[in-house]
Amino acid sequence: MNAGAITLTLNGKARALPGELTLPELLTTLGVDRRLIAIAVNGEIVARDRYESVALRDGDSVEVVRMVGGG
Amino acid sequence: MNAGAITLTLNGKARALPGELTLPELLTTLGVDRRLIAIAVNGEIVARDRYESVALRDGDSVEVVRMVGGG
Amino acid sequence: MNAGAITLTLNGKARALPGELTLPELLTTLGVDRRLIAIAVNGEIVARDRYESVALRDGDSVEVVRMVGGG
Amino acid sequence: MNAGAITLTLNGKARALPGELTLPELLTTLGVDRRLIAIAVNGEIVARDRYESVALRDGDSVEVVRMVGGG
Amino acid sequence: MADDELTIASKSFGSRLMVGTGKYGSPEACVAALDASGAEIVTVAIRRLDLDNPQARTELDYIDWQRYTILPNTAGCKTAEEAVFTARLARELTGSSWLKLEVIPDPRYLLPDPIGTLQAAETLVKEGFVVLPYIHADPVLARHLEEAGCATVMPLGSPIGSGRGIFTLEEVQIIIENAGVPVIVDAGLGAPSDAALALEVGADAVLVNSAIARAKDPALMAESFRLGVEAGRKAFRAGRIERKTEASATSPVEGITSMSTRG
Amino acid sequence: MADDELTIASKSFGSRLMVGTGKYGSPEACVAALDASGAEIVTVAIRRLDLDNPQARTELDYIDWQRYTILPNTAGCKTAEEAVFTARLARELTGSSWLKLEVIPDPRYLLPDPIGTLQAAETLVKEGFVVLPYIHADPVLARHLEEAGCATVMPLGSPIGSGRGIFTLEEVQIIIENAGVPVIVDAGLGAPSDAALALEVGADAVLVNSAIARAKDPALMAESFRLGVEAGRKAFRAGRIERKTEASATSPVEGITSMSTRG
Amino acid sequence: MADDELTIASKSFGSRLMVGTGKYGSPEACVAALDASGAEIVTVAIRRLDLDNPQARTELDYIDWQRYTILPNTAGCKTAEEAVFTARLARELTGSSWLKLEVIPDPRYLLPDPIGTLQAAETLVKEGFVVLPYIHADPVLARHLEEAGCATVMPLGSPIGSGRGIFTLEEVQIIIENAGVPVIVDAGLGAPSDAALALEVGADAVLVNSAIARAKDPALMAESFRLGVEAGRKAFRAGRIERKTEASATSPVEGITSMSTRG
Amino acid sequence: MADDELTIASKSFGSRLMVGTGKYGSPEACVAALDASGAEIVTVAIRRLDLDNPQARTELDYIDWQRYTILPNTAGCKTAEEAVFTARLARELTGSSWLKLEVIPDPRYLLPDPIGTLQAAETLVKEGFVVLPYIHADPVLARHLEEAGCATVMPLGSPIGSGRGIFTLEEVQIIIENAGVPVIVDAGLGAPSDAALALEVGADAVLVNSAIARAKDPALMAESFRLGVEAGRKAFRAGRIERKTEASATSPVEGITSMSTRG
Repeated sequence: MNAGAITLTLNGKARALPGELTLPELLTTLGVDRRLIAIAVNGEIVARDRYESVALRDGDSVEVVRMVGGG
Repeated sequence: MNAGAITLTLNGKARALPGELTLPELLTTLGVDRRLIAIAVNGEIVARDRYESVALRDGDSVEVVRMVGGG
Repeated sequence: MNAGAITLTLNGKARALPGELTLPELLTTLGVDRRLIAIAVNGEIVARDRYESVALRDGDSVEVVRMVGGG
Repeated sequence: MNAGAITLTLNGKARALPGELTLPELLTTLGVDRRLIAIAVNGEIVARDRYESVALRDGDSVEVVRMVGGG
Repeated sequence: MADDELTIASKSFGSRLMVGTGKYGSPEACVAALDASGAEIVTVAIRRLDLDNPQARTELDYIDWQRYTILPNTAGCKTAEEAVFTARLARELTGSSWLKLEVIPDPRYLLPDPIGTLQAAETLVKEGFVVLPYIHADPVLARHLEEAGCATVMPLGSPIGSGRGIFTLEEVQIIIENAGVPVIVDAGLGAPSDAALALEVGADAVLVNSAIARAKDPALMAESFRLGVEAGRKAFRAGRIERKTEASATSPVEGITSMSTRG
Repeated sequence: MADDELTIASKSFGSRLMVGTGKYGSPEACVAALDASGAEIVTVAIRRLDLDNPQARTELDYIDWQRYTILPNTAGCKTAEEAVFTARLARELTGSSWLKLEVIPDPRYLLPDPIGTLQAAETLVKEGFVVLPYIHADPVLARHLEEAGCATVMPLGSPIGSGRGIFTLEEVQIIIENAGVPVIVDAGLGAPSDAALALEVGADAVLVNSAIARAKDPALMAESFRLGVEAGRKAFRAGRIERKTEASATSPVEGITSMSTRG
Repeated sequence: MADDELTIASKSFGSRLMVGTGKYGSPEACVAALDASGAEIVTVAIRRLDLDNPQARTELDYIDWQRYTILPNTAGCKTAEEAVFTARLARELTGSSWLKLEVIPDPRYLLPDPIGTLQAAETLVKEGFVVLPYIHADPVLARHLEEAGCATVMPLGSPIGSGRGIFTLEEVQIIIENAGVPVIVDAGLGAPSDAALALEVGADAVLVNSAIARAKDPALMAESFRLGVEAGRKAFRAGRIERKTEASATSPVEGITSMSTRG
Repeated sequence: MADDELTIASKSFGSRLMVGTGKYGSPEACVAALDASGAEIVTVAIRRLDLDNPQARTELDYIDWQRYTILPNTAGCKTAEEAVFTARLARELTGSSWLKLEVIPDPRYLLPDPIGTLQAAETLVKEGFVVLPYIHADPVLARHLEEAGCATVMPLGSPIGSGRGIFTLEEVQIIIENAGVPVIVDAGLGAPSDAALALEVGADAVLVNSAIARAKDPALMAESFRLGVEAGRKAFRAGRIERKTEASATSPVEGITSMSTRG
């Protein structure tokens, strides 16, 4: 993909990355097991079977959530 | 005013009247003391100082309310 | 035993009997199963194994009680 | 009165006194205003008008009480 | 106690007891009770004039309205729309924009509708009404109404006319803790102890109708509530003691006498 | 309300609030609170005079005793024997035979001993005392004490000084229903709503100490209790409404207006 | 839970629910309810045999007494003397010295006499009875009865058969805090939540009769009480949370997601 | 009791106790408690993955999810919009459309927003969610939510985690009386007696988290709640006795023996 460095907002924190990448590439980079999470990009939920189609660009905001104990 | 007989809905009940009339004429006909009431015609409140300008026509709905004991 | 007629108070009611008798005789007369009861004569509890020794005389008061449902 | 030294128990505490004395003498010695108190000697209440008749001897126990705030 | 007035929409009142005018046995009983209550704010309802008998007098004709701030209600309205309509009629009638807002769809427990009440309140505030909404004792709803510009909130103690007291005490206390407008406990109070309790926990006022109107002696009960409200308010200001699990002696624990005999 | 006096042992009182004199922050606070309370009966305790400082003044020296019926208690006594002894001292001190009888073996909750209290009451009644016994809210015990000749019964609301109100309300109501002597709720009242409630259910009077003495502003709290007691008594006489499960409208259910438009 | 037995007078029980045998609609209902309750201690009353019909069977004839510890009561006795007499008859009848002591002079609320109960208890303990006295929830009285040698104390929750639950909860908790013998809450329990509550605050057992016998389905209600008692006991052992005024989130307050859009 | 199942959105459950998974001291404690509770519906929260430690395990990884219906909540959401967003993430995560809807603007008492909750519910129902909304115990609001298509209503007993029990009992009973969907009492339950009470008055289920998770022995407390819920449900079905003011003897009032001596 594009060679220019980008900055994403991941779970509310800025994170610099070397260049644009797909969602699966991001998850691999982060070491995240995609079976246990859900993802929203720029406030839109991304269905699990559509991860491959999502390219992340500079300024994108990504939320990665999981289940935790709660009442 | 117009000579034809009309029917008004007064406080929810139909009432036949000999012809069109103004609001003050209606109050006089009914024997109502206008100091103690408020009026709506066809769902619109009529300010006390505008009674004279209201001509009632066949099919009009008039609500005449007063204060009563309440909590 | 003695031949004269007597009156006992049985559970609060007067009962005439042909003559003095022992407690077991009274129970037999009344048709009472002694296994299910306790007895007081003149306000004193009579132990089950002492029934035979109790002779009832005119004016004696006998209480015959049993268990019933209670809370 | 008698010249020998005595010990009284006054409100639970031992107190040595030079010799036997009457109740009024004790009160004077203690600086107590007799109008505001009640007295028991050896567990017996002493009426106010009988103070003069009470002679205190060695070993006597004297309670001097007053009113205080209470609920 | 000129320094302890109740202020609603910039208007100050010495009394913290508001009373209703419904359900009295006679006009005289109503007038006597209002008088004995010391109330300065009095609620009324809006109803159709009986056109078959338009001159008929009601209890309200016996009241000296110079003495009271009149507070018309929208009782009987089941929707926000009906309440707004009735409110406008009420303003036309009374010449005052004060309004006790009631939106009550439920005929059995007469519980108010949070959604409809908020909608109506928003409309009426924009139209310049001084809105005192009758609400369930829901602290978040109370906050919405305050933000919508209501002059007070009026959480219910228990269902209207039930006389069951304040079964929403815990929630009312949370409302009070958070409120920036006066909190008036309305509905369900049965006796002056209920009113006193409301004031003690910091409510600014109470509104009472049935408990007075349906008492055996309404004027005496009105006086009782007046006293109860004063008692509760003064106790609030006086700072009550904490509740403790254990006892705490009121008489000194030292210096207890003993019937000691000779040593 | 000269026709609504409280009568104890043939002596009549206009006030139904009795107050204690313990635990005030200062003598002035005590005097001001007694004054504000309107009380006519005031309790005191009996303690040893401090012989090291026999002229020391106490709060009681500041009180105008002409105004009050003094009611000495036997607080601190753990047995009937001690209570009888203290009672006799109290009579000698005060010149009055009125006595608030307390026999309290338990230091933690300060709960009274039914057995010891009854024994002491029997003795003291025979000696001519006017006995007002402090008791657990036990209706059968109350009956025993009445039969023993006590002038009142004084069931507790909750532990002394706890401020928890009347957690014995149900039992107190049974005592009132059966009693032939005045019933005075004593101990545990925390605020005027508690006092009002006691009177509303028919108690003849209440006795309050800690809730006044330990309030932030004792005189204002005393006034609050005075008002609360009056409120409760008047409400009792005025006949409160019944409690109902469902609501009952205070505004008419007929004649509700409608925003009907042209037919 | 062999390690959590109830021990009364050296006899151990797995169940903490005692049941009465009065007021059932039929003997079959009684037997089924006893069975479903899991109770091991069962109360009975002592009454005159009907001499006009001495062979008549009662519900008790349907019960397998091998399964239960029988606990005769002295219900109906108004004085200590009557209770002692009935206790002796009961021992003769049952061959057991266990006794639920009731001295109840009051027919309306069936409240026990503290004085008479203590007198009878003292006599019966000397005669070797295992005495379980039914008492008002008076902590000092409970202490007297324990000192007199009673095997338990049985404070009432509310009047017998009233189904009002434990309106003496505060006092019962004080009794439990001080008691050296098992505390059994008796009378007035209306539903298993009442029983659970008693056990949760540390009562050792409860005794239930009317709430089961007069339920629409006594056997199902008996099972409910069995479960409620187990629930309450286990909760007591499990250590309940404290009550707090404010909330405390159950879901984490950190890491809340946000629908942030492009920066 | 296969004939007494709880049905929510056409899915049937044998257990009427739902449990949360928050606030446990350890994953093992959580798993043991879930097991002991007998629950079939289990709530979870949705939170950001810790990207600095994305493999970290949580208590949820220890749970066998085959056994439970998972119920994600929207805890932490202050607005309808946030809740809808979180709901969609939750559905993506769990593959299930069941949702416990929470819209809570207030951090102190964690009380839900009636307006925001209704808005979010309307949106989510349209999107096919099975919505179980957490609400204040407001009967009119409950009716709105039912009309909006919610699968249940979940009125609060008292603030989340407070352990204060059901201080909204009166309102909850009105909700139950009117509801056409299951009523689940959520939040504030402190002990099994609270849960039993909810079921006894007709609630269909309860949801418990803090009272179990923060108990000294969570698994034992979970078992207690399981028993308490069963007790309450069975008592509801068994038909409890009415509450009465006066007593009603459980032993026969006739046939009482007398120690009569010779006539």
